[in-house]
Amino acid sequence: MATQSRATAPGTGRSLARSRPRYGEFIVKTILLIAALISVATTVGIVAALIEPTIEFFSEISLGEFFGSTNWGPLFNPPAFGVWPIIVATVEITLIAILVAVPLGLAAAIYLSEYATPRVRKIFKPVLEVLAGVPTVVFGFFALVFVTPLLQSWFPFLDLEAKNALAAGLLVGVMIIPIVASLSEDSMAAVPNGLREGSYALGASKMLTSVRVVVPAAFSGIVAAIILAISRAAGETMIVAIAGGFKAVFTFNPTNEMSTMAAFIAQAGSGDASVGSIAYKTIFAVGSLLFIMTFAMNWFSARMVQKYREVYD
Amino acid sequence: MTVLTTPASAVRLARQGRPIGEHIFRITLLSSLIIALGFLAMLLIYVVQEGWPRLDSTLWESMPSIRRPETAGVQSGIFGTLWIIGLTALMALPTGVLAAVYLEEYADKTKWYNKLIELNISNLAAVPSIVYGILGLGIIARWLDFGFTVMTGAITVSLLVLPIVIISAREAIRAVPPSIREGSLALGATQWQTIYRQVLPSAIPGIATGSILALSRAIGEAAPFLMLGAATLVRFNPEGVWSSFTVLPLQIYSFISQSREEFHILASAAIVVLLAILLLMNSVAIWLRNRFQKRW
Amino acid sequence: GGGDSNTGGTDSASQGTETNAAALTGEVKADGSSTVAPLTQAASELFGEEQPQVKVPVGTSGTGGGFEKFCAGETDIQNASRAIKDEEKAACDAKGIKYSELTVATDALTVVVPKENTWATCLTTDQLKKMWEPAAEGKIKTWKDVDPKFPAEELKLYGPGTDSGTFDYFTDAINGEEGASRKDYSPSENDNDIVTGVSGAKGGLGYFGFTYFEENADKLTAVQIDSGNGCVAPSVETAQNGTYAPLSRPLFIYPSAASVKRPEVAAFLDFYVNNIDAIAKDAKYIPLNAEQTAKLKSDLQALKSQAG
Amino acid sequence: MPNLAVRGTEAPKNAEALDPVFTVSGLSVFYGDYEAVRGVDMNIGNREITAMIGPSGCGKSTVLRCFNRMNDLIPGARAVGKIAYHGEDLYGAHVDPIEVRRRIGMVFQKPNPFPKSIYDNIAYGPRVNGMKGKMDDVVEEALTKAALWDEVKDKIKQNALSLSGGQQQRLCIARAIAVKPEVILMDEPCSALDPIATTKIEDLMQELTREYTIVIVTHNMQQAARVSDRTAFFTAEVDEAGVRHGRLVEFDETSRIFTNPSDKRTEDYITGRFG
Amino acid sequence: MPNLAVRGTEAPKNAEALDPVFTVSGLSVFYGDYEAVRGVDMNIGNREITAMIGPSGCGKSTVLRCFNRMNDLIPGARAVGKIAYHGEDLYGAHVDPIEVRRRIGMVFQKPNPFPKSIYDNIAYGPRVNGMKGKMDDVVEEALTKAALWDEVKDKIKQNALSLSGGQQQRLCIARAIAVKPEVILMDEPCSALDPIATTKIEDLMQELTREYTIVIVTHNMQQAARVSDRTAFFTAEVDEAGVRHGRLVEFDETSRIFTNPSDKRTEDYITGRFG
Ligand SMILES: Nc1ncnc2c1ncn2[C@@H]1O[C@H](COP(=O)(O)OP(=O)(O)OP(=O)(O)O)[C@@H](O)[C@H]1O
Ligand SMILES: Nc1ncnc2c1ncn2[C@@H]1O[C@H](COP(=O)(O)OP(=O)(O)OP(=O)(O)O)[C@@H](O)[C@H]1O
Ligand SMILES: [Mg+2]
Ligand SMILES: [Mg+2]
Repeated sequence: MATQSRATAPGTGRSLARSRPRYGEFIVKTILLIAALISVATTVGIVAALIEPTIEFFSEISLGEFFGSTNWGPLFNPPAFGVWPIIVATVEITLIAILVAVPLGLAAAIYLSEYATPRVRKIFKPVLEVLAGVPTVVFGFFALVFVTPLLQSWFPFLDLEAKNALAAGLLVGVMIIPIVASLSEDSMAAVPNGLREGSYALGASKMLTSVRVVVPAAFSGIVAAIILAISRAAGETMIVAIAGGFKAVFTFNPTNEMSTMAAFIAQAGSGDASVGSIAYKTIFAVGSLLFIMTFAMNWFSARMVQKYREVYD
Repeated sequence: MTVLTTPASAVRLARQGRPIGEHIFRITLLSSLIIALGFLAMLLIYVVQEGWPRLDSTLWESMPSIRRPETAGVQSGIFGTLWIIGLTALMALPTGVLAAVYLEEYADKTKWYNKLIELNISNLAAVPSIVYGILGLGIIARWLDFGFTVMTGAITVSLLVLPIVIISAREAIRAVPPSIREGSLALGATQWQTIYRQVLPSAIPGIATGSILALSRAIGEAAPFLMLGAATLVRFNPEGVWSSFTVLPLQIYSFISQSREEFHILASAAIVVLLAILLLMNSVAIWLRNRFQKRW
Repeated sequence: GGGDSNTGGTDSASQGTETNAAALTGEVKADGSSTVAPLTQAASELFGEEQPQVKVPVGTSGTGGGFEKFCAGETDIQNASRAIKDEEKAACDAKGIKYSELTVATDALTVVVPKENTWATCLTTDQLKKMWEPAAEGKIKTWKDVDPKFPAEELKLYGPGTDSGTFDYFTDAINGEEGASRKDYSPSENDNDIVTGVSGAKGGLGYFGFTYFEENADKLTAVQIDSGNGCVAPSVETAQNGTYAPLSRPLFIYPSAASVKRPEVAAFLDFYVNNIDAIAKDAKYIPLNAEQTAKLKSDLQALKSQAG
Repeated sequence: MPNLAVRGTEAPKNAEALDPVFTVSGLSVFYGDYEAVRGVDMNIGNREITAMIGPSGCGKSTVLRCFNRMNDLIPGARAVGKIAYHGEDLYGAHVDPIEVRRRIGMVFQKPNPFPKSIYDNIAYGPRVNGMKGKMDDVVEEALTKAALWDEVKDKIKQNALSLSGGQQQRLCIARAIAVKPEVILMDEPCSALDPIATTKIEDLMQELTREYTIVIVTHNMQQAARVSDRTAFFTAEVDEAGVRHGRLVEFDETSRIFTNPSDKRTEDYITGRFG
Repeated sequence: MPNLAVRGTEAPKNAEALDPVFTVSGLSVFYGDYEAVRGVDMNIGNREITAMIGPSGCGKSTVLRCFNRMNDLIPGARAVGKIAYHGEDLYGAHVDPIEVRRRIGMVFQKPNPFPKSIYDNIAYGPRVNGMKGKMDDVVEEALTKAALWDEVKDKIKQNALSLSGGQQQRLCIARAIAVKPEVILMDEPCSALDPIATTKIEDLMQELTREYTIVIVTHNMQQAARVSDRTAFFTAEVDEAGVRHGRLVEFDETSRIFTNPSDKRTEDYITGRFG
């Protein structure tokens, strides 16, 4: 066997060594890494912006009072800091939104992925994406001046207030339909055709194939889509601020006016509370809570999706 | 060919009372899609109908006015929105695409810090926009001392849409077949040459779609500006990145809050303008997508 | 990076009247209460016809948020629907921001009920307190609970958001303590929501600025207020002469002394003060009476001379 | 010199195919306007293994997929001519394609188990077809027939994707058997498998032919020679307009095709001078 | 009876491979902890065609990709042992893999033209390597050598994806030639092609071997027999621990391998009794 001879090997006359230096690759990689790190800096920035007033807030208001009471009114006199009413409102509006968006979005996704011809899909998908881009103030405005009056006249027995969680939740749901539909459709489209063919070849109908093979196989992607949609719903501000209202009373009745966490931040943040006051710090405490909630939910879903991936691959 | 009578398999191939569930299912799916799009249609019809009396050139030729809503326009809002979108495109799109390239092409996915970056990005995509408003106010406007300017607004919105850009650009890059990369590398191209000259051009349609989705989001955001306290009544167009400004969604929000009916008509008309900008951008995306897909 | 002023002429500012001799440039930043904003906005619009090169962006960060920026030196004029608070004074002092308080208009908080309401044409301040005080929460549910003479119609209360100066003023005047209020009413940043809410519920009641009432006089009735001297309806006159008590209140702007040195700010303020009557009308507020106008002018002069 | 071992020489079961399961006559298949396969006539004998061979793109898969109407699922695909199944027109108006597919099973090139447990994979077919009876028995029987039971009986609830490629392919065969079809179509069932797994599948096919009619597409001539009773050789021909169409060149007993083909093209192909 | 036409019998160019381009000794390749290929020794002769055959998964591609360090791109892949290129250690510390790949070209199983014009496809390699000179000439020369020039000279600016599969594969060969490599590696270059295109590529290989050293992986024994000078037969063996490793079973002149293999496994494989 040939031992390593000199670079000037017979037959080639040229070494395989680098013929010209390539610092460029290193510089490029560094620039790319910096671009990726901006996202980390964003998180750091968010935490930095939230942390100080939040700590100050909790040095004045105990965690026990914050989480142990259902009386919310940081801007009242005497102030009250039981955060549950706005958590309940957030959860309830999110729930309504999910009830609207998941069935409709998933059904639309199944239709687009399994039933629609390529031409139909090519038309409908971008249109659905337009829905995702409609400004949220527009949805809020629409909920307030169109949907609520409509609901009031169709269902007078509901006794719907002028601002209410129902209409707000409904429109938040409409806003997140495209998120559910588009991402679910992507993951269903990624299900290998072999699985579908396998199912058809066993005499399964299209419905059974969709429901029992395609949807379960795309499950992790669908869950990810739904979780992202939930986060968007929970953090949605303008729709709930315009159509859901700011009344923070502890209630589960969606025909009532309710204030979500995001709506509270928007209200108090643009209000007359004086900076440095406890009321002002409440904004940051609620902001931190909202941030932690979405972060936790997402982290949890990332884990779950990973677990399902393992099962399915 | 003689048609033989069936032997053993006496059961014929005819439908054996298949349930109509099949049809109901299909119709349910289709109606779901139509309901979702029906909302969009209803919304469009409503705002166009409401805003119709004000859909004339004064709408974009004049400035907002608290005194005469019936002849006021939203020019400063249109320009403010265009400034924000332009700067966001300049900042968020390159950064997002570069970050996506890093994550897809360079990052060793087994390393903890790369996993952290990935998890962090998917988390950021879910963070409420109002929280970005807090970030913009506390860090960019105050700490970096950028004030309440176009720059502050654009940076805030850029950070808000950055995860969307990164996630969709990654998808697009991943969709470029590995054979293209191998082909290029096998010719002695460096990794960056391969990315710059083969991967990115092939990924343009996907990147364009994601970018437009991100900018659509940026166009419609009002919540962060609300937190930033951007001025609602601005009777001049921004002259630069350090100028005061307002954006259309914020103007719409303030119009809705007024009691005079004229303001509501004005709000509807402004919404039509906003949606028109949105649709224009989406059609550009579709055009880009189709054009580049045809070529490649 | 704010808009530094550059001047056309240095002489313009100090002469009070109609100084359109030289074209000024620069930016006059106003922020603060959304209640007062229409006044400054109207001023900005009218001023723009005279000095088109001077930009006057008007923000609506709220009185509190506005003071934060004002006391950090980020804005030139603060719109306030209440007087500056002690902690805000401290913040301004810390930064060396000097200012003065100018009363630019009057607002009459108007209590409204829907047209269908035939029983509540006049309410006493005690009755209002009974409805609105913190103790009423969960207890006073119908009009009958307020006064046995009233029908048992469900009481639906609407009012401005808890973070607004209007809320602070009303609670102070009626319940005796700023911010003290029952929580189970529907708060809104948007007076229009109150109009919708009250006009849509037979037992509805709400309060907001007089302007909004005038614009919606076809849907709502303004309740007369009896604070011990008989029923008084809200109107321009009763607000100006102070008989509409205790619900008429002043609206303020706080110009910064340092900013007044800049000619464009001085010119804007001069314009504001000299045209205050037209501005208040345009913004649909109750204009100052002659005496108040005179005080406004002298207050501005005092600020200018203090600024030097 | 290598010699192809031919099963046909040993045991040609039905020399004349007296009992055809499928009678194909004048079959042409179109994808949109493109005629992928033109004018095929062939009979598939009962309980025989019929192999379809030929170069890539000659339409083997296309023809095979007509037998259980899988082509219906491809937008634009259309079959012209006649395929009779036990004398009944497979494309007749009253025929339910779902019923056809239940009766005529299919195994694909790449093993495609569902991402479910082994048990659920087998039970899926019977369930969607509304079969009653003890599912456990059905599963055991199908796995036993597919010669997989012994290897998996202890991990029946485990995910099917954890099986090896060869096991997965046998699972797919078991899955097809579980709905009690009459025919099994196989489209290159071994091309993704290693030699050991391939041998097992081939043995299994021999075994299954006692009960089932099997049609197999293969690229591997050795395989066709080893397992099939009859072989159909397809190729692609360019017509006057320069368009390529798949044609059936020769269809005969496997022993004849591999030892004494009557067409020059067949001979060229199997001797490796071509393709 | 079919007879495999063997090129080796006609013209064994260098009976002893006196002039090795690659000297491989004790090469093992790992993917993470898994040893995919174990202990390979072989020499690749200059201006010869060396074929690598063997059942699926036996490591043919893995070994081939070591020759131009394409395996570097797979995370966790690692080569142990020695590959010398003209005596120089290919995995030496000073060696630039990018330079290696420029000098040792590769053609893949599926034609993978870039989605650009034919011209740009060819010009890409010279451009990224900073070659100067008249690009038009380079393009024409490469296409001529790849026997494609006449077919495409009128549509040189057209998108390469509009070419047929066989033309695309020749384009990929032309693209590889354009950077003036010394060796061309081909991993199943014809498996996606129809017989006519395959014949053209095979003719082209014969042609190119005047100037280039070619290593080809193929599934198709007939192809190996037809085109190569030397053949390496790989197979997968299960070790004591039950893990499969690829091994080189036999490496010899093609004529010898196909007529008189010294190993039983080789004989079984080429006679179709196996795989
Ligand atoms: N869905 C389709 N749409 C259009 N053309 C198709 C489609 N599927 C196959 N074809 C074309 O029909 C012809 C026959 O294809 P088919 O898949 O039947 O070949 P095959 O003999 O199975 O080839 P292989 O051995 O490569 O699997 C080919 O020219 C192919 O390009
Ligand atoms: N990227 C990889 N990571 C881990 N294992 C791999 C990887 N690539 C190949 N292998 C394994 O290495 C072994 C050899 O693979 P290789 O692709 O070299 O086989 P091959 O002989 O080319 O097969 P084929 O004929 O199917 O192309 C196989 O067991 C395969 O599963
Ligand atoms: Mg096929
Ligand atoms: Mg391989």
